[in-house]
Amino acid sequence: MSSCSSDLAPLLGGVANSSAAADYICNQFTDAGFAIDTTYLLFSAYLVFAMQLGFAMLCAGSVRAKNTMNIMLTNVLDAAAGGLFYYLFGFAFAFGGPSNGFIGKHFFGLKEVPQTSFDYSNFLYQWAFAIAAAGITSGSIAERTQFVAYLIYSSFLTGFVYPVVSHWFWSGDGWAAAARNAGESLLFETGVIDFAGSGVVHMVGGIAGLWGALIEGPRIGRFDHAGRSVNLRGHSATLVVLGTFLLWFGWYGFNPGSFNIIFRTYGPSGSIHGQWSAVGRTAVTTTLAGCTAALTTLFGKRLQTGHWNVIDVCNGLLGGFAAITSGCSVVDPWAAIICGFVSAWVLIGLNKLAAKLKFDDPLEAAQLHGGCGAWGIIFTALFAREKYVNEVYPGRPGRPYGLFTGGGGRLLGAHIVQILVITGWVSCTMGPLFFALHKLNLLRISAEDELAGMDLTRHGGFAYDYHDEDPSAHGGSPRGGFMLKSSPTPVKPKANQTATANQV
Amino acid sequence: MSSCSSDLAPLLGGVANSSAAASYICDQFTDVGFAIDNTYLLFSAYLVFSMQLGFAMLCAGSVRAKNTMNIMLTNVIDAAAGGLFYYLFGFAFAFGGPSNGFIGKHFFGLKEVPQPSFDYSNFLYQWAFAIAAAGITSGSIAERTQFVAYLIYSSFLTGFVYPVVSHWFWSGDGWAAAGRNAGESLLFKSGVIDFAGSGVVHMVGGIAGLWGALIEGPRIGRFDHAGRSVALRGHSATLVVLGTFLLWFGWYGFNPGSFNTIFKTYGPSGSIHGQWSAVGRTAVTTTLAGCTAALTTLFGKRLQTGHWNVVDVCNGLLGGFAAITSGCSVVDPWAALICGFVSAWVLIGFNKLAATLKFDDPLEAAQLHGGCGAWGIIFTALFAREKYVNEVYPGRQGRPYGLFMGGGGRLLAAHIVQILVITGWVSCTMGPLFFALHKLGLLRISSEDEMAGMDLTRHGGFAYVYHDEDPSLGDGSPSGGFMVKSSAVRV
Amino acid sequence: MSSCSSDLAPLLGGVANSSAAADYICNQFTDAGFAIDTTYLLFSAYLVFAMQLGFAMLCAGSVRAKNTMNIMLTNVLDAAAGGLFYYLFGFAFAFGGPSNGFIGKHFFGLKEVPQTSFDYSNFLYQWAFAIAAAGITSGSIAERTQFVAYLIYSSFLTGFVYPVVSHWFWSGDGWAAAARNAGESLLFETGVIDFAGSGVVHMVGGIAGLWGALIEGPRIGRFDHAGRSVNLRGHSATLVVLGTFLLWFGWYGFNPGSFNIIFRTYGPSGSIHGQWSAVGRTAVTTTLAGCTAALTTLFGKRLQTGHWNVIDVCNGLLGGFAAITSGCSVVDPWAAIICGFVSAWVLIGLNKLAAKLKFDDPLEAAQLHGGCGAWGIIFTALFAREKYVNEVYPGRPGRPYGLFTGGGGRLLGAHIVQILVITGWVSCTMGPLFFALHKLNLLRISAEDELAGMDLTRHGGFAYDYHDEDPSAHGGSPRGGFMLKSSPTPVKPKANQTATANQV
Repeated sequence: MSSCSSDLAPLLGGVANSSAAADYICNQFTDAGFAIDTTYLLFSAYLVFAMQLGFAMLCAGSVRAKNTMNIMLTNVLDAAAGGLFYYLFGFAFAFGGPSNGFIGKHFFGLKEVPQTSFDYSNFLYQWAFAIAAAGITSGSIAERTQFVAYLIYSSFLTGFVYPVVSHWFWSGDGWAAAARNAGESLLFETGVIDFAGSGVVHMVGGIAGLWGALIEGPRIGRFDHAGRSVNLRGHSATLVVLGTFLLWFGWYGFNPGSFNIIFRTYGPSGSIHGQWSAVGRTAVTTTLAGCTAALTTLFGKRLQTGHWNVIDVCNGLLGGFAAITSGCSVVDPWAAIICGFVSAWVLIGLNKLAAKLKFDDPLEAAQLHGGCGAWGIIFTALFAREKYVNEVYPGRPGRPYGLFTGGGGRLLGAHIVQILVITGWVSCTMGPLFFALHKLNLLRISAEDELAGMDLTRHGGFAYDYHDEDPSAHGGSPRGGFMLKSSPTPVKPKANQTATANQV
Repeated sequence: MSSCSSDLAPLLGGVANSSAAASYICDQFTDVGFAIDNTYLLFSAYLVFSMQLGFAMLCAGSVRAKNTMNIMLTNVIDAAAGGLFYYLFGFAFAFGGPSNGFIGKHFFGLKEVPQPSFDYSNFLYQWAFAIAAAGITSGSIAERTQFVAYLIYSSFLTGFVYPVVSHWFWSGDGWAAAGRNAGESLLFKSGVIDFAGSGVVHMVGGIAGLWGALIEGPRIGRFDHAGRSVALRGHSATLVVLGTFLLWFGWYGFNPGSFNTIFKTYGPSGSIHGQWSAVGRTAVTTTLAGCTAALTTLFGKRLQTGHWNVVDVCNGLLGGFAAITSGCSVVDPWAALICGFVSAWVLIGFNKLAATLKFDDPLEAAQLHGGCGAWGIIFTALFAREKYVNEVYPGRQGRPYGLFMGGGGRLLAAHIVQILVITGWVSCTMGPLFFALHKLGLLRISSEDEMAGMDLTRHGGFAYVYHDEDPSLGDGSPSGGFMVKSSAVRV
Repeated sequence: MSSCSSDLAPLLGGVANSSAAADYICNQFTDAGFAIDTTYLLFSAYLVFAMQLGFAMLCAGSVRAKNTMNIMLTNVLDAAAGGLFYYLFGFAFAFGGPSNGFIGKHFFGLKEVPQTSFDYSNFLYQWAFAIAAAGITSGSIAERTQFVAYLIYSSFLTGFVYPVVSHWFWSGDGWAAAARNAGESLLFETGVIDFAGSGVVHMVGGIAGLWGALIEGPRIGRFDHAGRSVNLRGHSATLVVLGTFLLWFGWYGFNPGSFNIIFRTYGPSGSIHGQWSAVGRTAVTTTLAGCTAALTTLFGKRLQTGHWNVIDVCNGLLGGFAAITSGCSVVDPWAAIICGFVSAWVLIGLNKLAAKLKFDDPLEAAQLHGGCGAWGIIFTALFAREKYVNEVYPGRPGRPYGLFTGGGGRLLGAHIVQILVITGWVSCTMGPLFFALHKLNLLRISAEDELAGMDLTRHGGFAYDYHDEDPSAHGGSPRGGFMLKSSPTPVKPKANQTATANQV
């Protein structure tokens, strides 16, 4: 918009004070732009925050009832502790420029904010992203991790590991960023196009979870004596579906919201070509990738298991979203269908592999976010379209784009580097942390706790209590009679029926 | 906004390059408009999408626990399959103009998008509408329909039946559209004012469900041997309330969002009269209709049954929303109260009728969306206000408006035509489809499956496992009688 | 924006028709402003409405299963009845100016709307606030109140008590409003800065609930024969977490949305300083206060009880939000951390006090919304920053601000008046109402109803029915035990126990 005044002033030649008039008009447009863009970014941030609610419900439904309180507490604390740490230093590590390529160094405790490039709304948006990464990991190590271990790794991940990665790929100073500050050279002349974070968010969370789950080992009973996989089903499919839909809802803030601003024209001003259209396209690619992955999973699993399983479909859907997250803004809708189709098979394959290797991840988080996230990074390097890349990452004419769309292999090279670097960085930081916790006996709960459920032993009781506890209500009768009845008439139990009443 | 330059240029006379200056400034305003309108439309689309979550929870809570996995899967697949089909051809059938009045023929696979009238955000918004229609129908035939039948009818409905109807009433080419392209004649010089789709969405979904439920027959146990109605209650009122509130939340995208744009002035530029105010009014009428319907249902049902029932109130609320959807943008807030009041009695009446006729619809979807939707269409024709009609559907001087507001009977006639045409079209397409599935033995599940619950037989297990399954805990003792088991084989 | 034309016209001097040109351009900006601000306000209103869903789930999860239908019905009716009453007269009482300082008198049934200062979107936003106040109160008196009593007090609260309070503090005519119409004197030259309603909404709802719960007395079984407190746990922690996250989500409409407009510049036009930045800052302070309160509660409760309890954390979180609501727009992010920290201890302290005094509030609503709300009002008077106060409440140079930030004690004086006045007004209106209902035997349900659960006796049956009712499905097999158990130790069924298992 800064060019507005210089463009407009000559056109107003003949006016007494043409440059002042041009300034005046252009400043009004700048204000309107701030208002629109902030509205857009803030509501996107609220949607991304809603994903935390989705995670909480998805995790709660996917674990057994006896560990529900535990997993929900971790989700609440991801958001709460993440808010404090990200305010104190996480945001500074990630975006505190001008800085070096490795880590940021300004904005601690939001000092110097607001400034031209970073307003409070940017902080809120990035915070919502940071807590998502921690949420992914808590799924991998669910049902068997000490709460103290959770507090430690979660703070470390949200406060340091994740911010550093986001600095590399998203900050203007980052060594591998596609939108690096003008004048600095790009990695392989292209930089990494990880638009909304298949790598930065999903792979980071997934690989951290992989190490945690690997070091802890599987839950008791997950593999039987003969080594066969036993499905430890979550306690509520309804919560899983609720969580999945909420994540879908929130993903519309995650992917299209990553543009941060919507008031920017691509073509000549006044035409329909602008960021608003790219934002809409991003929402469409996101939708189509998830939809395709869900349908592929539905039929793929049906062929394998013989039934139509909504839980599998939900996971497939989320895998498709995790994959498209990287390239959502730079690919065509038809390519998103390919992305979703492949990601469904990636998830199915990795789940088979995990069962074979006796790797236990209660939410399939490592497979889903790590595996599909990695596929998404590759996918972007294959299908990124020249026009979209230049619109979304402007100012570098002739930059490489997707291999299959004729843009050469450079982008693919950069993206393979991204996968390796993220894997290495997270493994080198979170791996030793989990290992140290393990050696200190702070990682895994005792077998007794695990069998009884953490809710009972650590969190003050179970999550559900449908039983009527008023002792007086029964006049001293034993606590038989569970309370949920809907039969219009009271059922008179017969002796021989009730004798087996509790055997299923 | 195109008139902006021609208006502004003479005012800037004296400037060296007045027309260039004017077009420069006006182009900036156009950009501002695109940014605002797309922001508005996209977030509205997200809200409408959240209705799918609402449907899923409402349906899940309204069926018995043993069929929960089944109904939730249909809701997820509505969205997922709907996304693909609507992308491939549904959107093209609906809005692919220029075309004829019956069906669209452009934009297959989003080709030629974006263009000035259709951007990606429009597609996303319409997709969210399309999946809502399929969601309504899946409620009517819940708990007794084969999953394969569901896949077939859902694809057909989202991909063809619904898009064609929306073309008729919402596309600029549609033969009955109130916002028809300039130069083409309107049905009864009025066209059908179905602003957000009481007819296009709710009646279509409801009538499709009516045929499905009619052909399948009631669930086992729904009517006893003496023919008396036995309520088969859903398994969780909490989920019903959750779903209802989510639908209410999403309806704010459904009705006010149907304006698509918010940056448009009605009065002289710079005054408070603009689409922004109409959008707010639409949100208010929507709210008031639902609130009135809920209260009417509360007291109406209390008088009949003697207790205060939250599930009934939720259904009444949704009935009020379904009714106001048609006229929300063209009626006054006080009229919305009338709309909601009547729709509550419409729903109560239809439910009584359904029980009398032994028609079983687990979610009351046919009565609610079909019946209240039809009432809403009539209501609009009675209470549409002249000023609002001309603001929302501009460019046609002297067009008819509501009968009770002095606008004559033409709008009512057009709306009766709409009801007949939608009923006819959906009956002629979905009726034979359901009948064919029925004859092929693909529609209804076996009675064994129905008794055991589809989750167990088709979907890999029940939805809930509150029971602790660690064998080591049980000490071999019978792990006392929890009812929801996930073992694939019955013990 | 009205000054736009007069600013721009001289700059366009030399143009044939400079004032017409300036008008034309400025009117376009006005239109853009209406479009942006209405979009912002409406979506904020939708978020605030989502809080009603949050309340419903929070309340449902916090009561016993046998009263779930009852409490959810009250939440649905808060919204529905509130919609009608607020449309008919509530909005008129609150904002119907020009009027006197006590109560408004225009806009009955939305007559005369839209006009320059009040559009339909303002009504919708204020309605969403009004129903929140009623929702708070219904939590306090849950599980033991007749439905008719609920209908009466809820209408009275939403239709009269709350609108009058909001008129005092938020309307331009209000005698204590900080943004009082130009030319009228402010209370203590400052007025009350209750930006989003710690007092107007939360204290009103909390104190109404206090009187209701006090007059009704505790639930049966809440205190045992020896007078010890017995925890009557809610039936589902999952619903509590779901509701809490939804409230958090909705609070982003509640606090930042209270600006109503976002397109307004503070500094020179064209700079980054504008209401958009203040909106973002408000979202950040809100987040940080809640996060800090959650963490403080986590560790504070852990020290007291020995376990990590997610329900307590959720309540702490909400307490932090209720406290920051008053000052969210005029304090710095670091101050929000103090606000949250103290509010956690306020809630813990008041809960201890309530247990001691045998005061029973199933949702801790009186303590949480009343207590933390009052703390928030004090907090604002201590930490409000001069710059922010003058930006958010412009046009009165030299107005007082926070005591600790050097603004003197006037604001604190005004805020103490606010606490006293709200307490007095709500006590004098709701107290007698509840007392009269009590005397007429319309307030509390019978002991039989309470023991059996209101869902069964008044609402047509229980909320849950996980049991399979098709008699034929069991082929004569026993319809064994309902499924939800929460007993800490496995119950070994004895014959005489199971004999009564199906009798409720």
